[in-house]
This record gives sequence, C-alpha cells and structure tokens, in this order.
Amino acid sequence: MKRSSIIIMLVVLAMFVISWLAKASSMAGVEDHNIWHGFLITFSAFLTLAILSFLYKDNPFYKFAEHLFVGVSAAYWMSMGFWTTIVGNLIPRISNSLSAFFEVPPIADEWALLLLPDSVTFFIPVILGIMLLLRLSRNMGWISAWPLAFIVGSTAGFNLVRYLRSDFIEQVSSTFVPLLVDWQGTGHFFSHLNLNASGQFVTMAGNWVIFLGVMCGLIYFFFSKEHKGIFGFGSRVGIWILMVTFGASFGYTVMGRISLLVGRLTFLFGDWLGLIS
Amino acid sequence: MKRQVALLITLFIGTLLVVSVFIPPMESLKETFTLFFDIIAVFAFFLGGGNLLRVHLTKLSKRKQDWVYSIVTLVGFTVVLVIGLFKLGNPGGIAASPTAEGSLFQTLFDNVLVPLSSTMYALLAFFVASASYRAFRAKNREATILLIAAFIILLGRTPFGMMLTSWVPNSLSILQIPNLAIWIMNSANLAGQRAIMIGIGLGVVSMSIRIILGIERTYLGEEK
Amino acid sequence: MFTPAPLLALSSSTIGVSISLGLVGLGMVWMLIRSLRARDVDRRIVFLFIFISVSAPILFPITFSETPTPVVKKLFDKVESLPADSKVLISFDFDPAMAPEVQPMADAFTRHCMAKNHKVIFMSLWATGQSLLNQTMRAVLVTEFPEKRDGIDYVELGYKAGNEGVLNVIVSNFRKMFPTDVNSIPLDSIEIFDKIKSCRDLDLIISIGGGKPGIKEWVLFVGDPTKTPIGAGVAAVVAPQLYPYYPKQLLGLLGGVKGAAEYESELVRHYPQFEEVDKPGLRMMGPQTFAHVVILAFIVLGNISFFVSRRRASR
Amino acid sequence: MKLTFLIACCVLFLGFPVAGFAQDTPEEAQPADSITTPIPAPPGNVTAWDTENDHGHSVSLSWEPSPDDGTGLGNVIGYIVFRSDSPDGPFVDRGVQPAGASGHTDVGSKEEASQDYMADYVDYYYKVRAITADSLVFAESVMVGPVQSYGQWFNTGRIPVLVFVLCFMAITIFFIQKAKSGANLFVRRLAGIEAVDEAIGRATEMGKPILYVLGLGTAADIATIASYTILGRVAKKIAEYQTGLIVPCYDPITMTVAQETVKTAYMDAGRPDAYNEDMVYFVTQSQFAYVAAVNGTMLRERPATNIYMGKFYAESLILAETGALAGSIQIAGTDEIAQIPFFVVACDYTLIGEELYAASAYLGREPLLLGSLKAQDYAKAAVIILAILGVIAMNVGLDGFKDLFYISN
Repeated sequence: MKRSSIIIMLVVLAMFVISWLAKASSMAGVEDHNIWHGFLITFSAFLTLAILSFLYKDNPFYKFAEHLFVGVSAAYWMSMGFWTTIVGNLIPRISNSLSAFFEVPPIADEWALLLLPDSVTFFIPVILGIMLLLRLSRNMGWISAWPLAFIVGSTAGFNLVRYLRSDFIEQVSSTFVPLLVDWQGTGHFFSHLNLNASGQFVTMAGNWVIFLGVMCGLIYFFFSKEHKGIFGFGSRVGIWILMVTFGASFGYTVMGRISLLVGRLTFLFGDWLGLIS
Repeated sequence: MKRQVALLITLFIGTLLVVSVFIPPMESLKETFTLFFDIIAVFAFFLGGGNLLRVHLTKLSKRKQDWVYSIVTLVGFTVVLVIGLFKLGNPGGIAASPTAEGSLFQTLFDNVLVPLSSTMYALLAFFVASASYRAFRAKNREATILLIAAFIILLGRTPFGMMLTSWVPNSLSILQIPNLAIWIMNSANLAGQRAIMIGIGLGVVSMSIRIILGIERTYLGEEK
Repeated sequence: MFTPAPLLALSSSTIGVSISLGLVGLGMVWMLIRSLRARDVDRRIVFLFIFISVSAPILFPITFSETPTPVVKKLFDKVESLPADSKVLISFDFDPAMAPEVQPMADAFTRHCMAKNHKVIFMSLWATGQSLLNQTMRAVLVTEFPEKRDGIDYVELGYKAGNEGVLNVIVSNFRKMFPTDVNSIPLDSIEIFDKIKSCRDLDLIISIGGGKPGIKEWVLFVGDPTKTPIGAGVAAVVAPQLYPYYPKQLLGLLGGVKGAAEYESELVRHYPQFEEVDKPGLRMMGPQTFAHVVILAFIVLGNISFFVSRRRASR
Repeated sequence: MKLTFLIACCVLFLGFPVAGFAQDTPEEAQPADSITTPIPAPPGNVTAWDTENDHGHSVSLSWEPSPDDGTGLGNVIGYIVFRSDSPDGPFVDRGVQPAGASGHTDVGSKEEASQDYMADYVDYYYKVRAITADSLVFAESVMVGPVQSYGQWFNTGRIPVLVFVLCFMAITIFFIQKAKSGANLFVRRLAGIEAVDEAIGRATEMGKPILYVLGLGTAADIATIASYTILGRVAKKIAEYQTGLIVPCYDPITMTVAQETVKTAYMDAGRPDAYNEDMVYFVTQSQFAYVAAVNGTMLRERPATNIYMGKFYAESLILAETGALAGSIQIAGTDEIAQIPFFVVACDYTLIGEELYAASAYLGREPLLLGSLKAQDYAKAAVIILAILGVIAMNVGLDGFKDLFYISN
C-alpha cells in the first residue's frame, strides 16, 4: 500500500470522526441517542460521497461501498422475501402450528387447484423451490430444470394472452384515428392552433403523424424483406420516427435524473452539513 | 429424461394458464399459480445468497485481486441476514412487520441501502449530461433528428422555452415550444412507442407460443 | 465538512446564485473557446458543471410558478370531482432511489384525498416501497391530518412480494393476497373493506412508480380487465412510454418533478391551507431549470466542436 | 285580541331566530334548507341480470339516474344498491355508486363461510335508493327480481383475444412446418449482429476480455431468453478465438442457465478445457448494487467490448456511459422501451426492441425460430392492413369495426 494512500485513508477517517462528533454534539439534547444518530447520518453521508467519488475515478472507497452494497442488498431481499411471502402467504396456508409460532392468522382452505385443499397444493411450490436450491449441489443440480420449467412455463402462459391483449390488440385498435374532419370552412379548420383547445388542424395533424408513424415504424421492423424501394423509404421514415421518439424520451428523462441528484445533495447539504433549513 | 419432464411441465402449465383466461371457473387458478410463483421466487433469493457466499469465499480463499473487499461483502451479508431473519431489535417482536418503525432492520435500510442505491441512481444526472455532450452530435440525418427532438423537449421543460416563444400569438400557440414539446410527445413519440410496443407484443407472444410448444429450449441451458 | 454555515446565512441568496451562475457562465465561455478550437473537454469538467448548477439553487432556493398541463389537470379534476368517501387506492411502487422524484406526488395525492375526505387504501408492490409509504404517512397523514383514523379513513395494506402477481390476485380478490393489513388486522374487520372485495369496487387507483412492476402493470392487470380508472405519478423516464395508454387506458399522468410541481401548485390554488406545507416538487424546479440550461449548452458546445473539427478535416 | 297577541309572540319567537339566521349568514342557506330537503325522484327502470363471463356469485344492475341527479333538484349525491333474498326484505346494503352512475355490479364471496357469501341459483331481489346529503331524505326504486346468479363456462367477452391467439398459433406453426420442410426463409441482416462479430475480433486483437451483461430480467423474461441464444453464439466465437469472457449475473436462476449455455458453447467449439466456472458468476439481486459491481468490473478489467442484451432499467445509461469511459465498444439490445433511447445514444450499436428477439432467431439460424419470425412479420402485415381498414372505417363512420376489437372485462 502506497504511503500517499495511507495518508488519504487517515485524513478521511479523521474527517469522519470530526463530522460524527460535530453531528452528535449538534443533536445533543434534541435527540436522545444523539451519538448513534450522529454516526448513522455521517455514515450514510460517507457512503454517498464514496459512490460519488466514482465519477472522478475508481478508488478504494468506492470499492468498499460497492462490496458492502452487494452483501447488504442480497441479505435484505432474502429477509424481506422470507417474511412477506413465506411467512405472509405460505405458512398461514399450510400449517396452523407454524402460523401460531409466527403469530400470523391462518388462512382458510380453498379448493382452488386440482380439487385439492390449499394446505396440500401449497407444498408444490415448496418442493419446486427445494429442487431449485439443489442447484447448489454438484450432482443433483440438473433437477433445477424442473422448477425453471415451471417458472418459464407460467410466465409464458401469463404473457401470451396479456401482451396480445394490452400491447397488441389495444394498441392496434387505438391506432384507428379519424384522419379527416367535418369541413366547416378554412377559418374554423385553422382556428386556435393550440393544444389545450384542441383545434381541428392540430388534432388532425397529430392523428396523421400517429397513423403514418406506426405504419412506417412497423415496416422498419419487417425482417423478412430487404429494405429497398418504396419499402425502403417506408422503413427510413420509420427509423426517423423512432429517432424522434428516442430523442423525446431522452430529453424528457433528464428532468427525472436531475431530481435524483437534487435528492442526494439536499441530504448532504441539509441533513448532514445543515446548510439549508 | 430430465429434459422431457421439464418440457412437459412447461407445456402443461403454459396451456393451463392460457386456457384459464377464457374459463371463468379457472380464474382463481391463476391466482394460486401466481402465489406459487412468488414462493419459488423466494427460494431463488436463497439460491442467490448461496451463490454469493460461494463466489466471495472462493475469492477469499484463492486470495484473488481485491479479496480484502470480499470480507466487507461477507460481513455485511451475514450481519443483515441475521438481523433480518431474526427480527433483531424490532420493537414489535415477531408479529410486527419486518420494516417496522425503529427496527434495526429498517435503520440499516435507511442508512445503508438508501444512501447507496439512491446515490448510485443519482449518478445518472451526471451521465445524462456527459452523454448529451458526447453523443448528441449531428453526425448524420438520424443523429440530427434525435438531437433536434431532444433539444426541443429539453427546452420545453424549462421556463425559457416559454420565454423564447412567448411572442407567438396565442392563436398559434402550438408553435410555442412547451406546446410543441407536448405535441411531439403525443404524436410522433406516441407513434414510435406504439410501433415498438406492437412489435414487442408480437415477439413476446410468439416466443411464449414457442416456449409452451417446447420449440424454444434455450432457457434449459443448451444451445438448441 | 466544516463549511461555515453562518457565512452562507449572511450572504443573501441572490449573491450566492449570481456567484455560482458567474462561475458556470465563465466556464461555459472557456468551453466555447475550447470547442471553437475543436477540443473536447474532459467529462469530469462536465460533471463539475452539473454539480455546481444543481447545488447552487439548493443552497440558495429559487422557485418558478407552474400551470398544470392537461394530462395533470385531468387527474387532479378526477380526484376533485369524486364524492366524499370514495375509495381511492394509492400504490407506492417505487424505491428510495426514485423517491426524490415521485414521493412529492405521493404526498400531494395523499393530501388531496384526505382534504376531500376520500377513503384511502395504501399498498406497495415494491419491498422497499413499504418504508417510503411509512414516511408519507408520518409526514402527511399523522402530522397534517391527526383527526383521520386508521381503518376508517385510511388503511395500510403494505407490501406483498410477487410483483404483478399481486395485482393478478387483488383484481379479483383483495383478501386472498392481503388476508390482513400491515398490522395483522384481518380485512373483514376493517371498515373500509366492508364494501370492497376486489379492485372493481374502487373508484380510483393511483399508482406512483417508475419501474416494473408499476403503472404499466396496473393498466394491464387491473385497469383493462376491470375498467377501474387509473391515474399515475411516474418518474419522468417512463412517462413518454405511458402516453400510448393515455387517455384511453390511463386517466391522467404526472411526469417527473414538473408533473409534481404542477399538481402541487394546482392543489394550493384549490386549498389555500396547504400554502405553508413543504412543496418539494416546486422546490426542485429551480435546480431542474439550471441543470437543463447547462445540458442544453453542452449539446450546443458539443456540436460546435464537432462541426469545427469536421471543417478542419475537410480542409 | 289575546289571540292576536299570542300569535304575534309565536311569530316573534319563531320568526326571529330564523330571520336572524338568514340575516347574519345569508350564504349559509344550505344547512338551513337541508333540514327540509325535497325528496328526489327515484332512479327509473332498474334491471338486474346475472353478470356475464364470470364465475357466478355476482349480479349486475343498471338504472336510469334519478331526474334530480345533476338536473332537476340536483340534490342526489349517489345511489345505494340493496339486496334481499325474499321480496319482503330484509334488504341489505350491497354497495354505493356516486351521482351520475347508472349501474353497479354486486359481487359476493365464493366462500360460504364468509358473511358476504352470495349463492348461485338462488332468487335475489334488488332495490336502488337515490340518496341526498340528508340521510333521512331518499327515494327508492321499485323492487326488481327475482334474479339468479350463476357461473359461465366460457368468457365470451374475451373472444377477440382467443381469435388472435388461435390465428397467431396457426401461422406460427404453419411457417415452422414450412421451415422444417427446408424452405429457405430470408431474414435481412441486422447491423447489431454483424457488429457483435467485429467486436469479438477486435477484442481478440487487443487481447482484452468481453463483458456480457444479461440484464436484470428473470430467467423467464423473454428478453433474457433471447439473450441466452446470443450469449451462446458469442461464447462459441470467444472459445474459438480464445478471448476472455466475463458474465456477471443479476438473477441466480439466470446465472445457472447462463453457465450451462456458456459451457455448451465451449464444448461445441471443441475447447471444454478453456471453460472455467468463474466466467459466469452471480453478483446480487439488487438493481443498483449490481450496477455498482459491474461498473467496478468495467474500470478494473477494461473489457474491449461490452454487450448488453436483455431487460434493462434505469441502470442502462450508467452502464453504457461507464463503458464509454473505459473506452470499450458497446453493443446493446433491450425490449424495455424506456431504456432504448439511452442505449441508442450511448452505445455503438443497439438492437431496438423486437430486433433483440429477431437477433436470437437470426443467430440460432434454426428453421423453427426463423419460422416464428416469419409469422411475426405476417402478423405485422396484418396489423398494417387492419389499421388502414380501421382508419377508413373510422372516417366513413363505421364505428362498428372498432368494436370488433373491444374486449369487455
């Protein structure tokens, strides 16, 4: 380890301690566990800065934050899954004694599947789950293909109809837009070219763009035909439309991204440094 | 043998769920299966945990590059797992929700996971900027269109968009940048979105059919 | 770490802003010169600019006024027009990372529903949404509406694992997925749920999110099958993607901080009593605006240097 | 005389308060006159029938809103639906509808245990009550019934969906058969895929590894499944060129599949020796923790090429920009619409939405996959035709055409 890096470490450590004490003393009397809270806030501030330091370059602090993050998050999700699903939804259905132990109200049997009570059928996922865990063993690993088949099969079953319905049929039918308007003279047609009072012209222009846009977009996604001639033109217009879409989405998104940073900086300046009320 | 069974399972489950959509008495079946799904998903979490341990323990034992940090991972993992599973320091005891106010688990969440994940996410603010500086250049026609669209929308999201075009008479307010931005979002953007959506919808449907019919087998971990 | 707070307190916010703006401005000029020489700047400098332009308005707050766009207005009017005691479900489908952007919406919706005396059901499809839900309840319900009672004016179902699967179940049966509320009280003994069996019995569903599962799932799994009106507050990133659902499958949409700010200002317009409460949406518009301008500038600069260099190449 | 005095007193006693009330708060007339809310007209011709396309235990009602709902006296604030199992009560409250509503679906519980149980094939009688702000003032419709609830065996409301499913299955199978019978199906080249091959070559020259990210999808996500095929192809090439491969995984199940895929690829390439377990490893099942780790890997291993194929969310740009920072060539593909723009902006090549699936078919070069790809194309053609017809229909006022696509419940 280089001398300079050791010095940096020490400096950061010192600053950490200073901030901790400062925070704790500032909270003295206000909070009852001020030492503890001071530590917590300083620590989260430290983690925040550690991640931000990545913008300059990769460094030990980032590595520390990164590895801590990996471990903690994995454990977090495991615990949540255990309490919300296993204890929340499985145990109350299969075992009264266990639900008594976990102090969750048992759920009355229902004959949903194969005319068997839930208290029986709900062992199926447990068995499949255990098969999945066998993946960790070298020689029994192959059996994890079965729960996998179950997961993939059920997802396919759900998706098949759902996407056909909401992303396909619904979208197609909402492409049926009026492209012509009941003509009431030029004046009326071009009247108030604004959105809030949907003027005829604007609405109609929009509808044309939607209609042709979708058409050309679909043409672009044609794979079994070379993009040549009129077809080629269609697909080129299609990619232009897509480009507008992407540009628009990007521009629109910037806002959200900034506010995330605002959130973090507000924490640093406010909760930690106390520069803003 | 194992493969046949797997394919049979997929076929059976898949068809069952598709059919259940059209047969009202089978609706509750869908619910039950969803619950099954979640329960298996939790076991997957544990599988993940197992893998995590394996990866980092090997890293540690083989003294690979950055093995020191694996200790951080392992410690963090074990501590949070113990606190989480045993609801240590949860005022409400075992019956309380794991994320109950003031529980140690929740404190960890608020002071470790929240800063880490939200800062990671906040990096996007910087990357969005660097990306727009680096990549929004009128290299060719497509790039130019992308650039212009993004520019208008960006402008439309600021008060300056309005200032710049406030001179436009209200009868032509479509030409005021904020309105123009909304119009683009609702016409061209919508068209593009929809085209992609329909394509993806079809793709998903056909893939699902292939899976249910056992034509698509890559998910079983083999090339064909 | 010990940036002297008093000093900042003394300096009036205008000075602070002008200083930081001056900095950014000068930097821009410098970059312009560079780009005219067809030299790109290191991305770290880009990062620095963003940092300054965002943090300055935070330290020295500036706010702009907002007028609601139709997509936002529509949703506001819906909540406004529902009769008292309507059943509204608010789902917190986001995580801390997204919170700064969408939590203001959650607060605003909760505030609005409480002011209208709607019966509100809180839930979350995200494990991490639970604690954010608690935050909103602490910040809005408990402090601003102490008279509201749990189980009668609102109920907290909390989080259940299973992503869209949860919706799959509650669309036809709440009790199957949520045998009890978050405090282990059976739904049958909760007043609000007397009349509610499934999502069909709700008058409005508001999902606040920005990932999967989120609004899209609500529309696909609940909105389309039950025709229950669905409103959404989303991170700006997914908003454009939801436009295809508006207005047919999606009643209204708050996109990003701007959406939140618009809703907040509309709320204050109707309910002056909320004049005092913190309005993060409006508060965050200042940094937003500056950052946007900086990014716009970057795009322009980038293209300048691009064209200059291309001209040189062609020479 | 006495009498008049008495009357006068009464007038004073009664009159003053009222008058006083009227004087000091004239605008607050509402509470005053709500004491004597006029009785509104009841809702008109109520009809009740078994709810279609359900599993029973439910009855639907419709009615004409009371003339005083909105119009007329305008004092109706909602409707309460009452049910009884005998014509002469007792009637129980089965749900409230806001003013302006003209229908309600009374859904009971399936479980006999529940107090809210609603039996099938049993006579029920309904009344609809128009309510006002004053709980004592309301108007009830005439009673309807008997009506029975019962379950259907087929959901006619979803026939359009069924039709589409069947048609699509049919063409898919047709083309797959065609493909099997050796017909040569043309699929246009995808820039993104060509790029993958170049990129692998480049990595070999530079002697740097290739980073393959399967995204955040679960093992069952279509995008992930499509990504396996591409991974298989990439791994095979890598095995031939003897380049390094790094596959950090987000989902444990996905990881197991990815391991199998890579292993098989190395075997097909005839170098099972070159394969080692650590190429494909699990990171964590948490979005940003995963990103943090992958970012680190990018800056430490400095891969020549990053390939992102699968489901991606907010992390897309973080990954792509960090990759650009590390100076890697980047090829992306996702079906997550919101993220495509970022990949398009930050990566060298991007497979847009469906192209990702197409790519897997294109690479697999399997008749089966190609066949289904064809089927998709024909479906798209059908969409275009339908859309044109639909638009024409809309414009000549044949709104019936749109109803063909209407999916009730």
